[in-house]
Amino acid sequence: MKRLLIAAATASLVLTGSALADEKPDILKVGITTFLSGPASVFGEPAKAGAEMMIADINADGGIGGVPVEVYFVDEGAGGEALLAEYRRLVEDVGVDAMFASISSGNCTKIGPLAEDLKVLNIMWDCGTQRIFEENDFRYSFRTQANATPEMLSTVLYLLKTKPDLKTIAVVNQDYAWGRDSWAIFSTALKQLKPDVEVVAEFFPKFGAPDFSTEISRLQALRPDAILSTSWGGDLDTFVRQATQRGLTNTSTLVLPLAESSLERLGGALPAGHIVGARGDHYFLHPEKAGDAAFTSFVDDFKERTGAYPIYPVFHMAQALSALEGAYKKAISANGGAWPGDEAVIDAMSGLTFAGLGREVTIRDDNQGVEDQLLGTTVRVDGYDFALLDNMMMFDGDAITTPVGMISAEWLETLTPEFVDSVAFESFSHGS
Amino acid sequence: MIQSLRLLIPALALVVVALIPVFAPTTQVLLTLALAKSLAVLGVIVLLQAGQVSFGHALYFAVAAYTATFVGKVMGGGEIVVTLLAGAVAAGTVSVVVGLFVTRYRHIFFGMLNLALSMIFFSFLEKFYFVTGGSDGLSVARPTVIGLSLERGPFEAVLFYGSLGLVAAALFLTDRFLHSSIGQMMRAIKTNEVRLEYLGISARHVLLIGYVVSAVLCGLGGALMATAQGIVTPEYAWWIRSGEFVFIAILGGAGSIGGAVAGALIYESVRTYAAAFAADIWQMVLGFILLVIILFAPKGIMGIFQGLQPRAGSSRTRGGTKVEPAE
Amino acid sequence: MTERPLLETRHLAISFGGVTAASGINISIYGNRRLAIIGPNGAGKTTFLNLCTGYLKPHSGQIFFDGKDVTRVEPRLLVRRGVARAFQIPQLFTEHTVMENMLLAGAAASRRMSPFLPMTRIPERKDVQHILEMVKCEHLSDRPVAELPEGQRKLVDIALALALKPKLLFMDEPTSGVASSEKFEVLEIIAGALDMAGVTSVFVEHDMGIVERFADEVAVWNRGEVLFRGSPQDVLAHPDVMRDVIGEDA
Amino acid sequence: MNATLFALALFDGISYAALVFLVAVGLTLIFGVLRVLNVAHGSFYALGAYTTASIGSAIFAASFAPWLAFPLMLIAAIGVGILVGGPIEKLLLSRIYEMEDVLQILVTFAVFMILEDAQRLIWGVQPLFEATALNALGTIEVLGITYTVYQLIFLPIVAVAVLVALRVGLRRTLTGRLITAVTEDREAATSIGIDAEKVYLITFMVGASLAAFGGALASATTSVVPGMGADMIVLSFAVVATAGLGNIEGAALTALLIGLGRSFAVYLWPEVEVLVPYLIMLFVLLVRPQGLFGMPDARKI
Repeated sequence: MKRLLIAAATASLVLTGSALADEKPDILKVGITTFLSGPASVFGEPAKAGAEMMIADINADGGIGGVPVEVYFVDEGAGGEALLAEYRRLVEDVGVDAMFASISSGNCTKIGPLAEDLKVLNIMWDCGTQRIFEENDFRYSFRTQANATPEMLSTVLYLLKTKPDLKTIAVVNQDYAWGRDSWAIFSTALKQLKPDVEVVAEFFPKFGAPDFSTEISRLQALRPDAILSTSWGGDLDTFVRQATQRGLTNTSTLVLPLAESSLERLGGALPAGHIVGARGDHYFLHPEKAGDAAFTSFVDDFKERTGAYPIYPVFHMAQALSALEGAYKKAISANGGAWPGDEAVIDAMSGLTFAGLGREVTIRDDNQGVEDQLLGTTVRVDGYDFALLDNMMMFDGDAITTPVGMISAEWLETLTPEFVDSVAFESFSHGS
Repeated sequence: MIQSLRLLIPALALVVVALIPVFAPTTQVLLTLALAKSLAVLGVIVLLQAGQVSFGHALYFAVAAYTATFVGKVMGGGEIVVTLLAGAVAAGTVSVVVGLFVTRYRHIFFGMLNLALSMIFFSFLEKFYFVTGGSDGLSVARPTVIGLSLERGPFEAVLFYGSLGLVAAALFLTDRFLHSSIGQMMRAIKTNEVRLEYLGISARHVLLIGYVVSAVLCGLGGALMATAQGIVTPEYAWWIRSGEFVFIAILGGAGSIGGAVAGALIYESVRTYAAAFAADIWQMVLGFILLVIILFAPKGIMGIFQGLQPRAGSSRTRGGTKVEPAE
Repeated sequence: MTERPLLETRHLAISFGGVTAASGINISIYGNRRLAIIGPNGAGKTTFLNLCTGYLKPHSGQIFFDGKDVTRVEPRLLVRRGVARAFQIPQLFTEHTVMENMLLAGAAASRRMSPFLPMTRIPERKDVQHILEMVKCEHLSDRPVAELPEGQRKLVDIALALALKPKLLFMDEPTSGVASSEKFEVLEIIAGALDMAGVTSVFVEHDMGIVERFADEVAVWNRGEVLFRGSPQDVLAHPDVMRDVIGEDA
Repeated sequence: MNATLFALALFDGISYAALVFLVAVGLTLIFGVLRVLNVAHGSFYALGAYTTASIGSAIFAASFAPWLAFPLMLIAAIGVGILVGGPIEKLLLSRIYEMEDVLQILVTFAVFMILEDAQRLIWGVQPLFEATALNALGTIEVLGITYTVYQLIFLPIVAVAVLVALRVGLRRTLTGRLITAVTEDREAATSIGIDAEKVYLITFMVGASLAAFGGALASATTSVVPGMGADMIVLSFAVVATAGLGNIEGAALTALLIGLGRSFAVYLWPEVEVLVPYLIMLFVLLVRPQGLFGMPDARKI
């Protein structure tokens, strides 16, 4: 019953005689790159813990297609050379059947071409840069979650739906590719959807900055209606806490697309009334999963094991594992029940629909996953010593993802203010 | 006769390295990366002869890596001979300008000014992300090799043996340089700069020459690393990478140019396997190795190696190049 | 028609934190002679050498070498014009052998340096070998200088200066640190080498016996000034000198 | 930029400078006496922050009085200095004083690498945050902007107090005089019977405590995260080199310079903010090679 990774069984045609049965291996080996050191280990460690729990469950049920899964973790924090060298070693020496790489978009960019060279199934399980599949045509890499474009676009939509009178906005993002890219997408979309909003300040303090006092003073003087920050981890925590300590949260609405991963840590520091996103429909109190025993028991087990509720990297990991399982099932069934060849598994990934711990995700033709986006506004609720989400909206992934073959920047330019009302979404409130 | 004997052991060692991938094919890329790094370490060792340590040589590593990348982009893929050369020339050019400034300084100040400059470049690479790709860096297209477009397999083989050849040539030329009058004057800067001035020689000028040589070596290493890795990131200029070069120099044996290669090979192996098998504590493992080397074998791996052969050791320390603990 | 001095100072003055180390020194040094500088400790003898060799810059006054103004010229440029220097504490390259020290000087003197020609094979090798023979140190060629006794280090220090083929050599106490039984022997060698090389020299010395025997001329320093100048005999017979210098030194 | 903004930039700069000074001063003190540039200094900063935050979280969760946060910082800092700094000096650094400076720096680099992983093993990777001290002091409104009393008033006062205490301590107390003597002339001090080993140990522990104290104070305003020490080292190096190695008052002035430079950059040209410390360092060293207050050392020949 604790099986969690239920791959949506997709009906598939049995192509008789077209595939050769490979010998069934004793173990299915999976390599996972994740941050175990450095600031991004706030994502990497929970994801690793989640992977271990979920794989134990898979193996308890006999493994994938009857083959138990063995996992190898690689530290992305060890730097580029070590990561690539280790990636190769796992593929060439250890002979892993699939790789999950990675958290960092930079590492995904590095690994994409390498996976093509090594001809190994590469699931980009957490990285968000929209460029990957817009600028490359990969056969072996797939992304089992959304990318930056739908994540930012849904944030703009939520902001405009909840604050239709928005006049001014400022941004405080980390100074690295994600901070810059996400602002580029956000500001492009905002300009198209509500052209009269004025950007009053753009701050890009360096990654890992310990102090935002000066930026906060400046923002207090400017008093923008909303302040966007796509920061995460310690940087986000520091910014939010300093903003709250100095009363900035009383005068401006914070828009924090990644703050789902910081809610519990922030505790009382994040007051009610601010916008929080989750890079997908990831939330330990997912409004559609309240009665789902598998979901709630996983959340409880995870909390018990790690001391914290699962955050979006854990959910992303669940999606990656679910996709892997789904692809093998699909390929096995396409192969008449016999163990499939490596290429057959790759073929099975295309068009695959699967679900991790949220709604279903579908892999498109360009290997990009289409995932719905959940955002909400913080609310203080008895029984939790940290902020929860209320006034949630779940946006339909198809409508907000850049169409296959288009570049995000160009697609966003085609949007008009009418788009805000045309996008399908569902609303949920806390406890509903 | 002595000269040829002196070259015999390094030559044998290179042959051994050349044979490793034949027996363990998957080590090839790791070895290529280690060889690229060893060029940068060689650069650091050149400066160490003058008693100066730069905690910012990653600057030249990064300058060359990015230059090679941009030249490759402009050429639409590029030719490896051209991109490597462009990287080395860029590193050399920047080092002349920077060198004119930093050669006024010695010891801690020298080290820290280099550190500051490399950090400025690091911040620059992160800031100007529309040009440099920010912290995600830029991917490097696979260049042609003397006009030939190669598949991954042959390209990696060519790159490995090419790097080996490049390292062999660099070792030979650096050895000649260090034994030349200018090279020996570098060591004179370390022991008595006042006297050098009273011989009518500008210590700054000598140090500048050594600085440029070391930057070019670092640059070659950086351009090679970018090509082998297929990506450049600002991390190429990060201060911890400069520290790593110095670390490897000491690990290998700062006095001996062969130590650059020995150190880089061992360091890369330890680092890679530590990251794989002790993912939580690989930094700690490296830290302990460094402590053990400094406290118990300050002449590094080459020192240990020479210690095992007293005869060869004593004949080499004389005209050669070694760093002793200060008296 | 008077002979033009090789080196001439005019009103040379410097002070350190209120202590005057040179207060308007006027002195002319003529070619092919050995001038000894004597005086009590703190009289400014070494300061004078430091000024003449560019290590210190005077606060006022001028220095002329070979008729040209060389005030404030850097040591290494003065060296190239022909002013060399030996030191009270020998300044050697302690990680090199005697021969390598000399080769460095030889390479420096010619300033033609190939980055790939081993230093051991530079054409100046013969010249520096000859100079080592002049200071009777040829048998020490392969010894690391760090191992040598002080007397021999002094000789190598002077040999380094001579390898530059200077016109004028300043020596700061060439026999200090040398056992008194060997002082005459060491200075004998130095004097012989200087004569052979035809180098004019100025040396600071405390030992009156040595001054008497090796100096052509003596200048007496006191409180940053030239108190008296003359032949060794005249100087040693001078009552003020006896009181201020010898009295203290004896 | 009007007068109000100028004043705001000034306030922000001063409070940032206070923290930078507290960290840098320990580095410069250690360098002045031991002549070792301590790369592990950033680790002490991080250890101070981690210790304070983790103990703080535990005791305030158990409803101890908030004012305890202040003595806690001091105790944590001194504890780190003595329990971590002490053994490092005694077991490692004391064996390398005769080595080249390259090797000395590398030893501290190795310690830095080890401590980085040690922090992760002990405290994990999740950011810690403990702001009881800051919340206890409340906020103050200046020119329409809300500041925390902790950052605007308390930190600068602590920085000035540390500066004064160091000055007085070094000049008036016996230990201070011994430290000064060793700083000025190591050989002479040893020759008149000063126990240099003990002076080194004490200085290192004081320096490490200062770094840890900086971390402890910072922990109330910022997330305590893995890798927080690495950035602090580079910044402290810049301060110390600009000031002149070993110069305490210089470190204070340079910290102020860098703090103000940084906050004015945020107001006027945010893109160059990260470069400010390095640009100040380069500019100063171009004009004064030995740093603002450093003494050029001439070799006796």
